[in-house]
Amino acid sequence: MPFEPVILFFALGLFAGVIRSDLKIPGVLYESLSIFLLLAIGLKGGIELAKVPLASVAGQAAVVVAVALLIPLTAFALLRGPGGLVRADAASIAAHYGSVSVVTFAVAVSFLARTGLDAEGYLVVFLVFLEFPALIVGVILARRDAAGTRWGHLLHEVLSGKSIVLLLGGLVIGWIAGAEGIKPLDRLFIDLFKGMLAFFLLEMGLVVASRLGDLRRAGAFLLVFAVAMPVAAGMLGIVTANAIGLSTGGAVLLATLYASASYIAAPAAMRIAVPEANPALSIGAALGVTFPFNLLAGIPLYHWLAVRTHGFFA
Amino acid sequence: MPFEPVILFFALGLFAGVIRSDLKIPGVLYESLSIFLLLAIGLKGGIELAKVPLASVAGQAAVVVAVALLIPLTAFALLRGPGGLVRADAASIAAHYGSVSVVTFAVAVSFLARTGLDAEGYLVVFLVFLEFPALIVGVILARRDAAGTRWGHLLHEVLSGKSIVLLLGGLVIGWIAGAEGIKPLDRLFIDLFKGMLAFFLLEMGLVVASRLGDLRRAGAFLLVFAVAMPVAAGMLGIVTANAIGLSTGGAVLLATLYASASYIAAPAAMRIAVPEANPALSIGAALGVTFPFNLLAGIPLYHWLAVRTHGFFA
Amino acid sequence: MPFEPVILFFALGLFAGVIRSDLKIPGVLYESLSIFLLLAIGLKGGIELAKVPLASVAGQAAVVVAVALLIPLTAFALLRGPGGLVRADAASIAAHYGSVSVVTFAVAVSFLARTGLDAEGYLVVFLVFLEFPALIVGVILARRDAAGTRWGHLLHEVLSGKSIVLLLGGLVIGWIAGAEGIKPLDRLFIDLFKGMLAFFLLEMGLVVASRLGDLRRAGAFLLVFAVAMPVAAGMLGIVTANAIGLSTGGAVLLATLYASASYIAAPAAMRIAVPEANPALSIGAALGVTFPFNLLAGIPLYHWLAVRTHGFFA
Amino acid sequence: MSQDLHTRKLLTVICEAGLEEELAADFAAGGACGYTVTDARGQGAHGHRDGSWSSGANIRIEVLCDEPTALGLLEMLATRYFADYYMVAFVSDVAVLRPGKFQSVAN
Amino acid sequence: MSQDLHTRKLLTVICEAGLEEELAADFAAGGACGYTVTDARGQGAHGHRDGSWSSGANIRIEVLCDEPTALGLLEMLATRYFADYYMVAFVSDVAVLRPGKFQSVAN
Amino acid sequence: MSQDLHTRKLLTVICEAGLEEELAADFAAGGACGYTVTDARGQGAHGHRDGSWSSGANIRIEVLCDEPTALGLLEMLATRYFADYYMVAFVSDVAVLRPGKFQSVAN
Ligand SMILES: Nc1ncnc2c1ncn2[C@@H]1O[C@H](COP(=O)(O)O)[C@@H](O)[C@H]1O
Ligand SMILES: Nc1ncnc2c1ncn2[C@@H]1O[C@H](COP(=O)(O)O)[C@@H](O)[C@H]1O
Ligand SMILES: Nc1ncnc2c1ncn2[C@@H]1O[C@H](COP(=O)(O)O)[C@@H](O)[C@H]1O
Ligand code: NA
Ligand code: NA
Ligand code: NA
Repeated sequence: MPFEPVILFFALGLFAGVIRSDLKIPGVLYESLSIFLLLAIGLKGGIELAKVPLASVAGQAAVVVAVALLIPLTAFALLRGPGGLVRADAASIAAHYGSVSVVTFAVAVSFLARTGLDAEGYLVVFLVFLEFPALIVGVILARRDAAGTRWGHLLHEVLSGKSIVLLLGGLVIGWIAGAEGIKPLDRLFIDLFKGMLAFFLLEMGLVVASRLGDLRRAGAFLLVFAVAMPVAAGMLGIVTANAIGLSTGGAVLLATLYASASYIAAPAAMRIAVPEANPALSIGAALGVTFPFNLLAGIPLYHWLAVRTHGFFA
Repeated sequence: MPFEPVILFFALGLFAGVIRSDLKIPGVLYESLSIFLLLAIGLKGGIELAKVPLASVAGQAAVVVAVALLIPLTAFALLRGPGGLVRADAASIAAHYGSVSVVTFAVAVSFLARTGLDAEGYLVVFLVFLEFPALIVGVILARRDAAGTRWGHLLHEVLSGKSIVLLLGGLVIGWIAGAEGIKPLDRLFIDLFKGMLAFFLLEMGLVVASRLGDLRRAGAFLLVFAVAMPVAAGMLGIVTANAIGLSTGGAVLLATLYASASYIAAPAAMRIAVPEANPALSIGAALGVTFPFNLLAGIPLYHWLAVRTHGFFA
Repeated sequence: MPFEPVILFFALGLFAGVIRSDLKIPGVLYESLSIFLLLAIGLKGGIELAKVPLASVAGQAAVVVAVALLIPLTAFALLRGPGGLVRADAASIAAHYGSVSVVTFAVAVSFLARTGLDAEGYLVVFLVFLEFPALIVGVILARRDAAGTRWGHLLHEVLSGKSIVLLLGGLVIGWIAGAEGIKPLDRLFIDLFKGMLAFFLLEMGLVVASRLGDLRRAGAFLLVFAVAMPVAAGMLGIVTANAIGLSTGGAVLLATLYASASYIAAPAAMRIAVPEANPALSIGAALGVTFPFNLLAGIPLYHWLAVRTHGFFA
Repeated sequence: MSQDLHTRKLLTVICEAGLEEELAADFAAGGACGYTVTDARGQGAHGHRDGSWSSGANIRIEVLCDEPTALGLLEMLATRYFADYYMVAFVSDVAVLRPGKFQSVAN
Repeated sequence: MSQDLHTRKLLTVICEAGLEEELAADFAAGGACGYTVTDARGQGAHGHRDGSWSSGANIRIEVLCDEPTALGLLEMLATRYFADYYMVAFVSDVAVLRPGKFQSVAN
Repeated sequence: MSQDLHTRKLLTVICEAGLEEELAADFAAGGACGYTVTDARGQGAHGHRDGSWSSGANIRIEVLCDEPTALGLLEMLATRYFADYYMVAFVSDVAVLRPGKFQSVAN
């Protein structure tokens, strides 16, 4: 099985955090790197998008987004029923798992590159359109009556969030300028991408280490959920990818998107829309368990499954 | 007309600011990028400067700086007379327009590269020597009696300002080390320049968006001034460039220098030397109108004019 | 004698600081650059380490570390005896000089590259193992009774310090992943290294300028010590390198390691373990005198000595 | 000089960084004429918040205002935020020279 | 509203950045329920500390607590840190709404 | 312990970042023995200053000193800066252990 060295940087950060090293990645560097990664992913997606007919991508995206709504709904049912969580917590966690993690996606792209498997470059479009619908579902699940919710405010919050703006902005710039126009920027946005990702994963390791304490409060059910949910969602992603005719590489990426849990857009949106939910639970699960699980075991697993099942559903 | 994709990053930043996205470029990243750009521009200029006889550049620079003094004087007369501004405001705005914007210059260099037009690389020297004289003119215009002005303090402030130190420092390092000596640094300072500029323009878009409110207080005259002044100054730049025998590309760059308004050195210097001037007016005009105007319309216009008139004055 | 242009950036920073320019490198950029440099040096070392038998390196490292203990012991004797410093100050300064400066090492590597002289790439391992023993020696020297010292706490502090974690972490990642695995990261960690070093040296120049005031309080003996000690330690390094059979390039690097004084790990550790020592003295000497001395004169001198004496001791 | 000094209240709020915009709006609605924010980190009932990461960062907001405004804002915070958000708030006495600058327009 | 306000003490410490973890532990041991840190720079008896560099940076720590805890912490600082470290500490009066949140468990 | 506490004044100034060096000099001239600066952003009579950009950033300066010095500095600020600069200043009471450290040499 191919082995992706950027994972080692995550492990180093985790290690440094666990031994309580005084290594700290400045918050500003974290912000700067995440702006870089979001823009770069958007740009690459936009360049690829320019090569395919928009209509066919739009059709696939509609299916992908519609199917993805199953994820927060299932998550909510599980957490509320067998999990026994209060409504707000179940809804907030469901929103995190229904949305996506951009960095997990980036690691999957890196992983694919090492296996030599190609994937549809325009999948970044799905990334953008998978990020926010689950957040809205989460809020609806949290407030059945929806009386108190300032929907306009919330929609603005979600759609003008920095990850959407940078991904979509990068996408549009890449699409308008094309590979040729972006060429002078390749040195920064393409060549340095992997290194920046490694750096960012070092920081993520430190952040995850600092959130491990939250897990103690999470309870056994949530811990199991945080591993089982991505696996189930990943399998749904592979089935969907096969159904809409994506390549094997595309299936790995879509599985990763479905399996990943948001830790940028979702925490911010849930904190404002469902403040009574306990963020230690959702962030503990998404960041403390699911994120490292996907990096270390999930992505290779989705790869194995995608290769195994390719053509099976066609 | 050639189209420069870095402009799109500016547009994205502007858009994000206008829709009140939570995207924020950390102030530290802004500072770091501006240090990078100033150093890199200086280094490139120094390498080019090493290739030409210093005496001839010095002669040209003397003419360029002397002619440029017309800009703050004209600006002051217009703002004080027809504009009806108080002395301090007119003088401060005049200083902003008499000085130069390094980023506008960098975008013009990028723009030129896309047109395939060459320019004298040593023009960076003019950039350095155009930055500060207008600031001193501005202070003289503000205080006719000049009794209260601590000139020593002010001169130190202006000449030891970070943009002068980094540009001039880069120039000297590039000049001493030469292309060969700088080679191992090319990866950072040359290859990444365009990408860093794109990143910086994203931030500039956000900053400009946050200053748009200032424009409401500016009045119609100042808005017209903020477009007409750069056009007039740009034309003066083309005439001067032709007179001293610069290439067509050189004329575009000199026009851009004359047309651009400072928003780093000038605000800092004016705040200390002419505190009673309202910075919202000068920054609103220079950053809110002239900067985007030059990026989007000014530079292509100066290019068109320079191509059209080349050889005409010779 | 080959001339290393990155030194010019140090000079520029020093100049800017001395003329009291408003140029400031944000603290966060300083932190980010130092994380980058430490990781990159570790990675390069790890890749090289994978190419040689671990046992032979371990043997050499044991000798190198054992001999290096002479440095803090000698320094202490000199500072306490002829220097007349109080015990705590003498011990703390001894620890700074017994430990190493990573950036001085990086400049020596750059310098070597320009001379065309090769060196054993695995010397980074020595760098790691030279950093902390002297800190422990320093604490022992400061407290003969050692009653009050929380050794567990101190050891943790020293071994989990960010420079050890990043150097060792990079070393292990480079060693596991190998040159092939690290390749996609080369763009960041290898290609940009020199430029980042230049940037960092600019900042170091500013920091050194801000510490020059400390020198006034230092006294003549300490100033002489801060030049004589590195020269003596450098010569010890060359002898040791010859004794264990390093190449001429390796001798230059080991001399530089011995000669350099720590200004990251040592100040942090001494502040906690020997708080009654005056940090202005140790940082003033190590950063205000020894660091620039090594950059400007020391490294060329060790190079000259190493070339001259190579084979002499064999 | 000291006879020109007027007493005002300084309300200080330490809370999660994500609330900055909402609080700014609430403060303006409650009659404050301004506010100042600094980035912070810390520890409280909800564990360590080290500021290395957007969701784990705090801010420290100060509002200088007259006493009725300060009390009104504090009550607003207690009603709207204390239950669900990571927040600490306190009020202290300060003396200023330009009392009109920190007088609520609303009250 | 104002009758719900309770008086507490705010201890503010400005010191070299390297002490952050040690002070956090000492404050917890001394009965504090939390603390807040901001990055700072400044000038004092030991010269200019401009924050551009780890060994030259300051922090500003605030601890909101009851009076006995504040005085105990101040005494601890005086004994353990004042002699050897760059440090300034002061205590002021503040009013809070939830007094229990800032009551030492120890005292 | 509390009988060792001495009352001093804390002068806090929030203003545009460009004034840092000038104010430091003015404070020293006015008898202050030190000061502490943190970066800030905020909103006041002159609109929003978000700190993302050098000309749009604020700082928050604290000076711990005796009462005459504090009042003298405040008056200096009022005369020299209030009219033209973005600035807010206030004074509060604090208690310290080492009164000599915050006693003006000048006064
Ligand atoms: N006793 C305290 N003193 C100072 N700051 C506190 C205190 N308690 C909490 N804080 C700050 O307020 C934030 C939120 O507090 P909490 O809601 O108690 O977790 C913490 O992260 C601290 O920055
Ligand atoms: N009088 C003062 N007012 C405000 N802050 C001070 C004062 N004296 C010292 N400081 C701060 O405390 C730090 C350490 O002070 P010192 O130990 O006196 O050098 C300084 O770097 C300043 O940030
Ligand atoms: N009422 C207030 N409370 C707290 N901070 C304020 C207040 N008014 C102004 N400020 C701060 O002082 C800066 C300058 O104020 P101004 O001159 O009123 O624009 C603002 O950017 C705020 O950071
Ligand atoms: Na998902
Ligand atoms: Na101009
Ligand atoms: Na050494």
